[in-house]
Amino acid sequence: MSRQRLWRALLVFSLAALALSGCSGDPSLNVLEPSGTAGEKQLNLIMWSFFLMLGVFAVVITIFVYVLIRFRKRKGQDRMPEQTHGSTLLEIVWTVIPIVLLGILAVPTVNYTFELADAKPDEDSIRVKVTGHQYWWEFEYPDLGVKTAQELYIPVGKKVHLEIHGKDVLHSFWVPALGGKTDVIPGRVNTMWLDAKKPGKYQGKCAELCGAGHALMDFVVYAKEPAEFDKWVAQMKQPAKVATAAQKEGEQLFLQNCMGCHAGVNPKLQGPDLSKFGTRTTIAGILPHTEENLKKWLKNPEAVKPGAKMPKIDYLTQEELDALTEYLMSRK
Amino acid sequence: MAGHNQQSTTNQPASRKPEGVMKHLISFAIMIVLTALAFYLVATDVVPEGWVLPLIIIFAAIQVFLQLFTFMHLDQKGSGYYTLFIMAGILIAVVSAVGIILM
Amino acid sequence: MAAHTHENTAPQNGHLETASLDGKNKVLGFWLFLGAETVLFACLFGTYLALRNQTMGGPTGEHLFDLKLVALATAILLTSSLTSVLAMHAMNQLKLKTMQFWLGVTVLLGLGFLVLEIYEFIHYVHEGHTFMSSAFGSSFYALVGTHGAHVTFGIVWISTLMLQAAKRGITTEMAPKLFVSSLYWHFIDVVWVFIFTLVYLLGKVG
Amino acid sequence: MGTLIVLLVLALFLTAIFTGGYNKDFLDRVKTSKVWDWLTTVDHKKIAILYFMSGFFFFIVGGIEALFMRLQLIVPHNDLFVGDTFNELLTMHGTTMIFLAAMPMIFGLMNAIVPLQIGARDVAFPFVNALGFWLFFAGGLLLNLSWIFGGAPDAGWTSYTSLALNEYSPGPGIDYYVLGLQISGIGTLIGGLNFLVTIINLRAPGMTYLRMPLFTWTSFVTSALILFAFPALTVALLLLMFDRLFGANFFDYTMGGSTVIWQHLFWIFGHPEVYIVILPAFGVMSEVISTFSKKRLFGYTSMVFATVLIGFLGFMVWVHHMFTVGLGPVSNSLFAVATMAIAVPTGIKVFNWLFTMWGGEIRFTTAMLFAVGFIPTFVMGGMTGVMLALPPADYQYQDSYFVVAHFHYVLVGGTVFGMFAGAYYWWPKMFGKLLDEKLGKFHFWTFLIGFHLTFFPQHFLGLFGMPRRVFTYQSGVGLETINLISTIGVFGMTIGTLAFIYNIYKTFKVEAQAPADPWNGRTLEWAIPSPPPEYNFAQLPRVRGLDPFWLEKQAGNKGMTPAEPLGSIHMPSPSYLPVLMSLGFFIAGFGFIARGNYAVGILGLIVVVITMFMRSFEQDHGYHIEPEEIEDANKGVQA
Ligand code: HEA
Ligand code: HEA
Ligand code: HEC
Ligand code: CUA
Ligand SMILES: [Cu+2]
Repeated sequence: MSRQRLWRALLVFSLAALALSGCSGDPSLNVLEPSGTAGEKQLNLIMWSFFLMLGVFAVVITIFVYVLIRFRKRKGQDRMPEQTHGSTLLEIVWTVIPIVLLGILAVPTVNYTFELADAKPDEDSIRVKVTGHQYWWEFEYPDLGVKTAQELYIPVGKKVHLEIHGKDVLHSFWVPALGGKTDVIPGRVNTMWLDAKKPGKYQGKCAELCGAGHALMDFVVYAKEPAEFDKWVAQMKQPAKVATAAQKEGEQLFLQNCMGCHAGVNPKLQGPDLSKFGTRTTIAGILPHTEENLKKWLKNPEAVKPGAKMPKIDYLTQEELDALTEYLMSRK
Repeated sequence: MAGHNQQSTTNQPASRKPEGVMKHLISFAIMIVLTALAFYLVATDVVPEGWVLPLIIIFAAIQVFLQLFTFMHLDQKGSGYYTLFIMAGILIAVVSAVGIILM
Repeated sequence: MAAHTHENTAPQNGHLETASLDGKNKVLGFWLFLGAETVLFACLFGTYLALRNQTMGGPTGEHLFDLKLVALATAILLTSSLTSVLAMHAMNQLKLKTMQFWLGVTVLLGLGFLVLEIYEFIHYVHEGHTFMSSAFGSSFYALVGTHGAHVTFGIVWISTLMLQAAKRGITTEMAPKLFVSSLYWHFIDVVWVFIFTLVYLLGKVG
Repeated sequence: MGTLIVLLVLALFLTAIFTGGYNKDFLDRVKTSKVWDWLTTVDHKKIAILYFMSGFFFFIVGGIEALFMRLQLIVPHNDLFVGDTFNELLTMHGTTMIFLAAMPMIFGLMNAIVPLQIGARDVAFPFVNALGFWLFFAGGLLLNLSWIFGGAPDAGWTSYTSLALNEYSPGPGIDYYVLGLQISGIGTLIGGLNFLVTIINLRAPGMTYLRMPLFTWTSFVTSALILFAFPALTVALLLLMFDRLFGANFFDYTMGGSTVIWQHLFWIFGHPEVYIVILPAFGVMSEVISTFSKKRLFGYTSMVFATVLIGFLGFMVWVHHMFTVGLGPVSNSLFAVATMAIAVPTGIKVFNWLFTMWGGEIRFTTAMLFAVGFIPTFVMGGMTGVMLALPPADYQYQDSYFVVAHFHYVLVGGTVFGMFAGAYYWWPKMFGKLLDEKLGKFHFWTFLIGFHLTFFPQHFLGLFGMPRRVFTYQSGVGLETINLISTIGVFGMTIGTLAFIYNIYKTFKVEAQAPADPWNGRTLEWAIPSPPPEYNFAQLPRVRGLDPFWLEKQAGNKGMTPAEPLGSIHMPSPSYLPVLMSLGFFIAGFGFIARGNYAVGILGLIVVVITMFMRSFEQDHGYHIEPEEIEDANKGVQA
């Protein structure tokens, strides 16, 4: 029968899909391989509910398959089935059991909901003020006096307390491998906490449609051992020096062309803080941090990130561009 | 919804006596008094501050009740559906409005 | 049942508006519509109450609202609700003239209310409280203005029906239309009860 | 001003033609033409066809948009549709599918079947019914015109502020969304109201509530949901229009507004909306499963109560779309529990379907295949729904492809399967022809496999960190294969849909008329010819129990026992006012979108007001069909 073959094909297809997807997924971006307490709690609940659902689904599908095979009309058969009205007992069973199951599921749910909402910073937690902009992320450590963009550094093992601000449209702060997301809402301050248990690089995403560049509003979270984190903080506080002549020229160009946005003068036209740009590993959160890419970005930001709010810097001569790039890369 | 007897509205012969104007006049008088009282409570300090809001909301609710059940004839026989749907509307309205205000 | 929509025999007494199937449908349909309107106004109330303190430095409700004016407007609208009921009363007794009289009074009172409201709005605009000045302004005018628009529509509607009734008299076809418009008018009054309570009085309470 | 003059001249010209001042012959030809007949019809069966066919048309439009999105996502760093273009596609896809495809197809089936199932000759307000359709159509047209004039909306079907405000979406795109949906929303609202009154007031003698077929019941509850949910959308759209066109500040936080209010208003409407589109599908399933199992529906009463309960709870859970907004653990927990509660009545339905088949004699017609395919598919979607309802877990799922997978399992696996099942089941009743079963089965299998291939892998996309509404994704983090598979699956659905289109085409060319009762049906619609005469029932039937037609057949009767003597039947007359009024709304909407030229908008509103007056003063007593005519037309077939 072709019907049976089709059924089998369907089964194979879905199993193949499952297998293919089951073995991929990257630890830097994976909800199923969390590296932080919040993510672990969430995964717990996900797995919990998943297995519960799997159990219920198994029951449904067993009855389903049995019924379809057992009670299908066979050739030449013309039977009059009994016109049953129902069965009070059965109906009570399938009302009460789900209620009980959901009740059981509700307990850890409510517990975790309150645990995750408890975002008060304690003694030695790190506080970070996160601001979402179209289409980049600003990170400020009010207790440490450090400000950066696109890359969030956190010490391993410490609770990171985030205070999430918004200025333009909604965004959502999401680091899948560390913990769930919290919306960035203009005119409202949200809080959340997370931590990293392992040092590493974790990918962050903007998870709320925020315009043309939404797909590329990425950021990176670097979890460092506490000592390394302190080193990073110290470096960030150290003003970068201007050494070569080219860098001097670059500085001049920067002051003339870029300060309006990149020094936070104009709140409506704000760009990332670039005073330590040389320490970065990405440009605009998405391109690898190379001179070539920097030039590509400067010449046409919109080509890299649709909708980017930075104008094209295509009026500079080749030397000027080189100088500017060198200057920016030297800001360590 | 299923609990209602469908016969009541579909086959209801219109056979009631026209009711007296009196009833309407009385409920009108009550409405005026409630309104006046509400304004009075707000304009003066006769009751403690925390009480004013609950009180005037209760007054408003009574007025609505009067409008619905006398002026709008929900007290008449065969109004089951009207009452059902308007009450469902009010319930959903209250849940939604309170949700928006509190969250 | 469905076959007898065209019957035109008015009952001797009782309720003309639901004497025909068409009438029954209309009245029921209109009640359902009022259920929907309840939710609509609830959303506007919710929005207003959530935003009413966002004056952005402009005048507050406490500063703006003039309770005397509101009390007058309330009295007018409440009375019009009564006259509307009296008109229905006359209708069910097939007294065309009386009905037209009370409907006329209702329309006039409605107009009076509108005039007061417009006067009030003009006054507010002079005080710097406009639709665009703040979220408070927007939500205030959206709520009270939507109510005002309902009043306006009600006035036009009832006047139209008076015209029709003058031509056609009180028939089983006219009765549900008239009845339904009076329901609408009462509903407007119900909404106003909440407006004066939750907008004006609450604005004064703080 | 120029536009206004042109329009006025045009309007005068048309008036001249239609009042016969210009050419009387032409007028006569118009009035007797088929097109005029369809434009002015108030017959629920014709309106049903209009609804269903335009819904299906928009389904193809939305499907092509989906196809384009999946093509963009077939490989990472693709550049077919990027940035705003992709956002336009996804917004229009979601909006079109929900408002212009799913709902009209549902309304199509409701219009075709509900009056027949309750033994009525028409709906309560035929005029309003026609108006509802034309308003929906005008709104849908307006929305889709945005592709040509000025760019489509691009802030998602949820159109969250402040992205949807002027400052961040300066073009007219969102205005099309606001006004298009407002107009079609009014149409939907009055449509729902009409069905409520119809079901309450026009049931045939003996058709008590607990004898109503489940499709009628679900239509009833869906209509009630429409009645109470759409006003919230109306307000949301109104406020957004004020913000965008008239400088108000509801959602602009710099002026004290709040973007969260939009979310509340949208979801107070939006959550009931998803039950609006699923409940009628549940109804179809109940009818189809019972008919093709040759059994009475198992646990009928509990099915009815479950439906009502789902509808009621639907209003109490909207915050589950806002778990990440930061409303606090108390409201998140409350709404989580309320959301989970909906699984219980839904489960009751699922098990009742299974046990309806238990002990039956299952015939796998195409309609039944869709119903059978529906069960595991929908249950999977429901299960992921419950997983989403847990706030801490939802912090991970929210706005990721996991959510996309969830809602396509319920919307496509639920609603669309339901509409297809309904189409195959009731096609003979609607069109008088039977759809081809072979093609139908091909349609089912390709669509089912394509569907699972597309959406099953998307669960993993979400879990592996892919947000939704993105036009591209990184390579090298395990997302490529899954996206590729997902895109391949769409071709299965496309082939299936093409087979359906071909099936329709082929069916129209077939001569053979469908019999009155091709499936050995149980409910009243099968007791009258296919397609039914314009008055449906020559004599209203007397209903003696649940599944009335089945009962009569079991008792050995040929048809229903009439509840009244043969008499003259009153019919409403056709009217061109619904089209005209909708045209007025359309012009008004268009005028307000073309900012700075509100003259056109006002002209449109004037047309609306004039038509309203025309309607108010109109004295239309319809016409009558006499018993002789009925007997002539109805020879042999008993009602
Ligand atoms: C037809 C439409 C439809 C239907 C029926 C549902 C049904 C459900 N939905 Fe879904 N949902 C959508 C359409 C739908 N949804 C859409 C469109 C969105 C996204 C909107 C957007 O953001 O764009 C969404 C999003 C959405 C979210 C928000 C996700 C997010 O954005 O983060 C949530 C969260 O709670 C949710 C939950 C549920 C639940 C609990 C059900 C329940 O009703 C499901 C109940 C059914 C079952 C559970 C299966 C059968 C039951 C049994 C066999 C009994 C035994 C079961 C148990 C004991 C568990 N849905
Ligand atoms: C009832 C509702 C419904 C239906 C039926 C569908 C059907 C489909 N949807 Fe759905 N979808 C939504 C409602 C629906 N969707 C909503 C509400 C959203 C959210 C939007 C938002 O985020 O704002 C969404 C979002 C959405 C996304 C996520 C976009 C994103 O977040 O970036 C994707 C991606 O894969 C997708 C894919 C599909 C596919 C492949 C189908 C397929 O099932 C479609 C199958 C149909 C066809 C393939 C048509 C066949 C065409 C032909 C036969 C014509 C061929 C002829 C020519 C080419 C001339 N949809
Ligand atoms: C009108 C404002 C504006 C001006 C002028 C401007 N920028 Fe920018 N710039 C931005 C914004 C906004 C971003 C963030 C874009 C994004 O990621 O979406 C940005 C991003 C950048 C980045 C990437 C930052 C990061 O965190 O990775 C660099 C480098 C940069 N700009 C350099 C320059 C230079 C050099 C100039 C002058 C020659 C300049 N910009 C002028 C607004 C501006
Ligand atoms: Cu920011 Cu999406
Ligand atoms: Cu929902």
